[in-house]
Amino acid sequence: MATRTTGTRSRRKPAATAVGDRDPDLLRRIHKFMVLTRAVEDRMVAMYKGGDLLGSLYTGHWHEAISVGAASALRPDDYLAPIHRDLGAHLWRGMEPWQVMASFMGKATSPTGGRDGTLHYGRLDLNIYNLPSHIPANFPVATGMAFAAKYRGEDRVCLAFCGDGSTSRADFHESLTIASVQKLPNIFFIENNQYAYSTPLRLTSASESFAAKAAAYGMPGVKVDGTDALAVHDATAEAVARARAGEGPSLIEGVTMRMHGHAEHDPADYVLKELYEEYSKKDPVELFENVLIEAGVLDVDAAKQVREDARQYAIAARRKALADPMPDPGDIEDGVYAD
Amino acid sequence: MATRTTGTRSRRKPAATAVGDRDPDLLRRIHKFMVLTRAVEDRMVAMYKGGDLLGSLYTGHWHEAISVGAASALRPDDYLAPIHRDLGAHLWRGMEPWQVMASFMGKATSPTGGRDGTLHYGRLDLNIYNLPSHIPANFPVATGMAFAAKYRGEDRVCLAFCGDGSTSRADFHESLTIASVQKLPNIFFIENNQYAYSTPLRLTSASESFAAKAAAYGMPGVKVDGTDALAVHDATAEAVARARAGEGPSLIEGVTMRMHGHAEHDPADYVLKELYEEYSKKDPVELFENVLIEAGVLDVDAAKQVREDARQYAIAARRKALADPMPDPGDIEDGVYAD
Amino acid sequence: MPTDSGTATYLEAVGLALDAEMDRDPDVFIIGEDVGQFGGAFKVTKGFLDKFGPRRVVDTPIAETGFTGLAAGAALVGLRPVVEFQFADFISCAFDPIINVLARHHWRTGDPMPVTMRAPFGGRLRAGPTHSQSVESYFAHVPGLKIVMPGTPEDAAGLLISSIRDNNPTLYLENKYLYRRLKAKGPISLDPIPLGVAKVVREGRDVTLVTYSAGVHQGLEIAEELDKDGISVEVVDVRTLVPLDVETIVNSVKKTSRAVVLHEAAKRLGYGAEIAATIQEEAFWHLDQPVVRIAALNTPTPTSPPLEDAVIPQPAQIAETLRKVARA
Amino acid sequence: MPTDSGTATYLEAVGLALDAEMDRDPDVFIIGEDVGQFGGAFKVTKGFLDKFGPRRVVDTPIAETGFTGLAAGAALVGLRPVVEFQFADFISCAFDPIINVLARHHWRTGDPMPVTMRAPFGGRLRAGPTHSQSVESYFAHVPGLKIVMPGTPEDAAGLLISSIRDNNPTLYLENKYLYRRLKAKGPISLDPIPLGVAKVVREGRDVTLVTYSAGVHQGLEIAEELDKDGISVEVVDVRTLVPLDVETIVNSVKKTSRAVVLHEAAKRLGYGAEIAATIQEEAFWHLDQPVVRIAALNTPTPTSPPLEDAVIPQPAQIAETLRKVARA
Ligand SMILES: Cc1ncc(C[n+]2csc(CCOP(=O)(O)OP(=O)(O)O)c2C)c(N)n1
Ligand SMILES: Cc1ncc(C[n+]2csc(CCOP(=O)(O)OP(=O)(O)O)c2C)c(N)n1
Ligand SMILES: [Mg+2]
Ligand SMILES: [Mg+2]
Repeated sequence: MATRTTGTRSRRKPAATAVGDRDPDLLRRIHKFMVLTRAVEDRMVAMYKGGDLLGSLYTGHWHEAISVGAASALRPDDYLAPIHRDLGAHLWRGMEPWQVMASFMGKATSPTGGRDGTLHYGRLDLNIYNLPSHIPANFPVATGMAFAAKYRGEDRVCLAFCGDGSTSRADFHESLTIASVQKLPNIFFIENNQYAYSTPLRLTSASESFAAKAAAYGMPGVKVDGTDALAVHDATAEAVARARAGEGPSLIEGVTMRMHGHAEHDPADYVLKELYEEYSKKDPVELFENVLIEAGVLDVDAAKQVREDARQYAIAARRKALADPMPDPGDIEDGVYAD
Repeated sequence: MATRTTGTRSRRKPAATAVGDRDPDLLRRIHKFMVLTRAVEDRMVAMYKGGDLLGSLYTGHWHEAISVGAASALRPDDYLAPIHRDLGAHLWRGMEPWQVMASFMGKATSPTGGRDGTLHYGRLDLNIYNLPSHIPANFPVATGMAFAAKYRGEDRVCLAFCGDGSTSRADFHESLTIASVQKLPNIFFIENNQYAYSTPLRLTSASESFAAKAAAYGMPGVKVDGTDALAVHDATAEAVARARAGEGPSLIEGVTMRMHGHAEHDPADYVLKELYEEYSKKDPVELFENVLIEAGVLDVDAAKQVREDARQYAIAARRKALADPMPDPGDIEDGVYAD
Repeated sequence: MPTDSGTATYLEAVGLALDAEMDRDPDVFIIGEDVGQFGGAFKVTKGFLDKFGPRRVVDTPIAETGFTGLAAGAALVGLRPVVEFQFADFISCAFDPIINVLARHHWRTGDPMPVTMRAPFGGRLRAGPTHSQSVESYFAHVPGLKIVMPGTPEDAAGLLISSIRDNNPTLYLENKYLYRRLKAKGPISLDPIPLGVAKVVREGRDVTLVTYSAGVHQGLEIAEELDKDGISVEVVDVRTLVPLDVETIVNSVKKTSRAVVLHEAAKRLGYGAEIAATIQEEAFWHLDQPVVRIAALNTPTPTSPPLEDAVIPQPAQIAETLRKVARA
Repeated sequence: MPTDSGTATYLEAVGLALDAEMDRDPDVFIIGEDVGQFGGAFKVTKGFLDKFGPRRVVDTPIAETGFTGLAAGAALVGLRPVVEFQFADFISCAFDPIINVLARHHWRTGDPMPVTMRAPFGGRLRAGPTHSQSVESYFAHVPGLKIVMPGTPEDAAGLLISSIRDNNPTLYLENKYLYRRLKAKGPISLDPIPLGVAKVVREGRDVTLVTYSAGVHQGLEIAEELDKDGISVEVVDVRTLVPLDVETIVNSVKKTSRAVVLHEAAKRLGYGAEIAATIQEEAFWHLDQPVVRIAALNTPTPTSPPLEDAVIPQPAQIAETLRKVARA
């Protein structure tokens, strides 16, 4: 059980303890989606370099433990409001890699049919909100989804992500204020990856931690190691249970590192070398794979196979997305208004 | 010395201890302006009832210890960004009561010449910002004034007020975030008067206190008895010293009660009777007067005289404001743009 | 609760319509500052809390960005929020979610976004530059929003009902000067009035006055007066700015050959610019005169009566302009 | 730091002007997201941190409301802030302080408010609905703001200098599609170019094209092309939308008797509406044709190339319209 403090939890435990008596299928599924996320994003980086994409590419390297770990603590009918580092959460929910690639290519088969693009994808049929650029615009929307669940007496919850930099905005503050006084079933997850574009943490916030901001809203705030999928999963599961029980929202901070540039066009030479060094030893996908192997939940060959399957899946996705048509402009004025 | 905790300080001390070795002239001046503030507002309530004013009237009954107590901790060259409960701070700075009355009457002699009205007055020559309606729009502006002081290497500070309800807005959060990372010489003072229009505290914020919100910004937060002028003055003076020394911003919460309606048209029947009862025994003007009398800083006759002088001053102010002309519309298009 | 007196005010008509929709559809709720026990700053929701309870009558912190975004999220998953802004001036604090979240969402995704935003706007109450704004021009450029500006109690009811039932974000602007000054001519009908349909509220021959909101009763009064001088004014109430019923406007102008556009908002890029530009595009060869815009001066709205009266169009000025255009 | 190559790009011209003003006036500082070490998302302030230090090149948290309000406060007490919005789209988050704090302050109080807000705007970069907006129409209605939209590197420099020296809040919109595509014809002059003065950038007889920003080079190219067919297009670059140089526009239209207005923003209540309404008001009797507006469709800006090209005015369409109006 996670304790509701703001101290950093989850010093790495021996694998067996960490894994405990969890469902090995769930663990393998989390692993599989983390691996798939990495494979798809690696493939997309190659596509970016090769000129397959329209504009820039935003990736979530080293965010996989957060995006998959947190999403895996939800039910499929729970609402999800992800950001640009959360491919893993999308995939976990059922978004297809080729749809995401199609979004970065402006293809007719992207979730918006090429109207929006890049990271602006989502699917309400999977209970995933499709965010606009403005960060974190998904937070107020997430309070609304949670409000609707409560309004209807459903026990659904809503998980929303934002970055460290996004915590300084109106949307963050006003959402957490409303969610806390209304006791809405929200989980607000801050992906602290040390930078907001080029802006380091010290220019973003003077608070002791991002989790500490929870005090301003009278909600629990916990800080977890964002490279540790199990720590993320557990903290989220606890917040989900709290929300489902009608006890209101929680704030979680997951600490990781943005291992690529803000987007792929950004060489990110403003990043401290030491941070790259420190985090190059903390690849969340590798770490989790090792935990599972050590705990005997996964064997080395199976792990290899998972990687190879993911690679092939990503290759096939690219092939499909490339072959997909560009949209037809004929109906571009349709749908500005709903019927 | 105030301690930087978020607990409520200043249980009432015996008068002599409370007064200590402070300058008796300063104490009498604070008293005088608290009394004047009350006298002017009482007069304006009568004017409202008598139909002298254009629209509604916003008063600061029971905010006098805050508005005067805090303003009295500043130098005249420090910046002030008050709100609609802070007549006392304006008067302390040199705003004339008739100017304020003229504002509520739309007279040519109001600080805006009748262009703006009611509570929207200010005078930059007195280093007082004239706020628009949007709350708390004065907060970002206050960070800018503090920024300018720091930019120029001056040791001026900026004191800004807002209400409990205003803490939920963008302007509050974004200002405190910026001021804290930039270490700006700001003092942010929350006048917690238990209500935001009809909205009680529990629907405004779930945090343990308003002072507790300081944790989100890594700045000191203190909660003081907002009916105790000395407690307010001391807490402000401490924050001012900190700001002047380049140590950055502070948050202060002063707890009081809005003893009138949101504005005079509001009967405020939504207010809990017990709160009125509790606070009717805590009139900040009376309390402070008693402290000074008990401490021998003021004698009873002098206190009476202060009240009578204030009453006469308010009467004269009304007379002047009434006699003042309405503005001439001839130049209304001038000044939309500065030269 | 509002009950229909047979002579409901504009304000009561809004309340009656909202009450009826909340009765009819359990997914409709109202959210805003002080809308609960207090019944809203202007008392539109008086009694609603007792009748519908805090689940459906939601007092919020002062957080316009937050609660507008909340409405968007709730709408996306099937509720039909009605948002009350205390004054239209404060909608500036929700500009971002309105244009970037609410307005564009359906076009981007195909998901409906049935949010109604109610806001009391306008001047003549001596409320000054930040309590008197006409906000329609901030939003009319943005694709995906509908903008509704009723000019009578009857339209206030019927158009609010349509706005709430509409699957798009709708900005419904209530002229607060009319709230207690305008009365219905009989019991309020709770039938929806379709959005996007203008109404010729007075037939005339000599000049078309295209207007909305408070301009409608002003225009009608002035038209009566001018009638005595033999000037026949046709008054078109556009009722919804977006979608705009260009056909009704243009047909009227084709008939009268002269057009004046009237609104209380400032002239520069007021909605009158769109209407005037459209009329000359669509009916150029029928025009005997340029289309004239009557609007507020390009200044903020002053507080002091002599100043405010100098800024906002006054009856004499409107009459004079109509006379000039009709006779030129 | 920017150095003048003699063929400075539009982007470099902005940087040169800003650098010069910061050299000249110690009260000028730049504040925005990532403007420091990173040099800004588009690199306008590259090298500025090293040259001017963190006191005058201020990286801020992502807090558009906060830092715009900060600029207002700093300006009130004598500084001259230049605010960079990372994309013009994000200015929506500062809409409230811009219209309620910055724009109205001088009129209310007489205190100057010298804030310059720079924002890269516009489409054609396949950046989609929330990274391609033309934002001028959100603001042009608001009294007290100036709006500057340069269409050439030369104007970008001279108008930025005037904006910074102006005692009013100025919205200075940089067309990001032009940033690296448009080059100056010689060394950049750092003389201020007055706000409120339009420029006839090409003389012509048959039709006046009134435009701004990217419309200027588009218009000039198309005018050359039409010249070959014997159609003589006069191109008027309004340069500043507010104040608008009505006289230059009207004089041109009086000469050509035909007017087309072109902008990249959506048509409904785009600034073309104001220009068209004004032309027909001021030059009605000289017009041989209605004023025609060429603008984006009333949809958000799509990402995908075939979609974006269908929404934003294309050269062929512009040429076709000019041809039609000139020959009608
Ligand atoms: C309101 C707003 N301002 C600016 C931007 C531009 N922008 C996009 S992402 C970003 C940095 C976000 O940093 P953070 O929240 O830490 O997320 P990260 O990208 O690091 O995951 C910025 C400034 C934006 N999208 N929205
Ligand atoms: C952005 C904004 N929204 C709404 C309002 C309307 N309004 C004016 S004062 C007020 C209540 C303010 O409460 P609080 O901050 O506690 O100050 P108090 O009046 O109690 O001193 C409200 C809702 C406003 N001025 N600005
Ligand atoms: Mg980050
Ligand atoms: Mg209060």
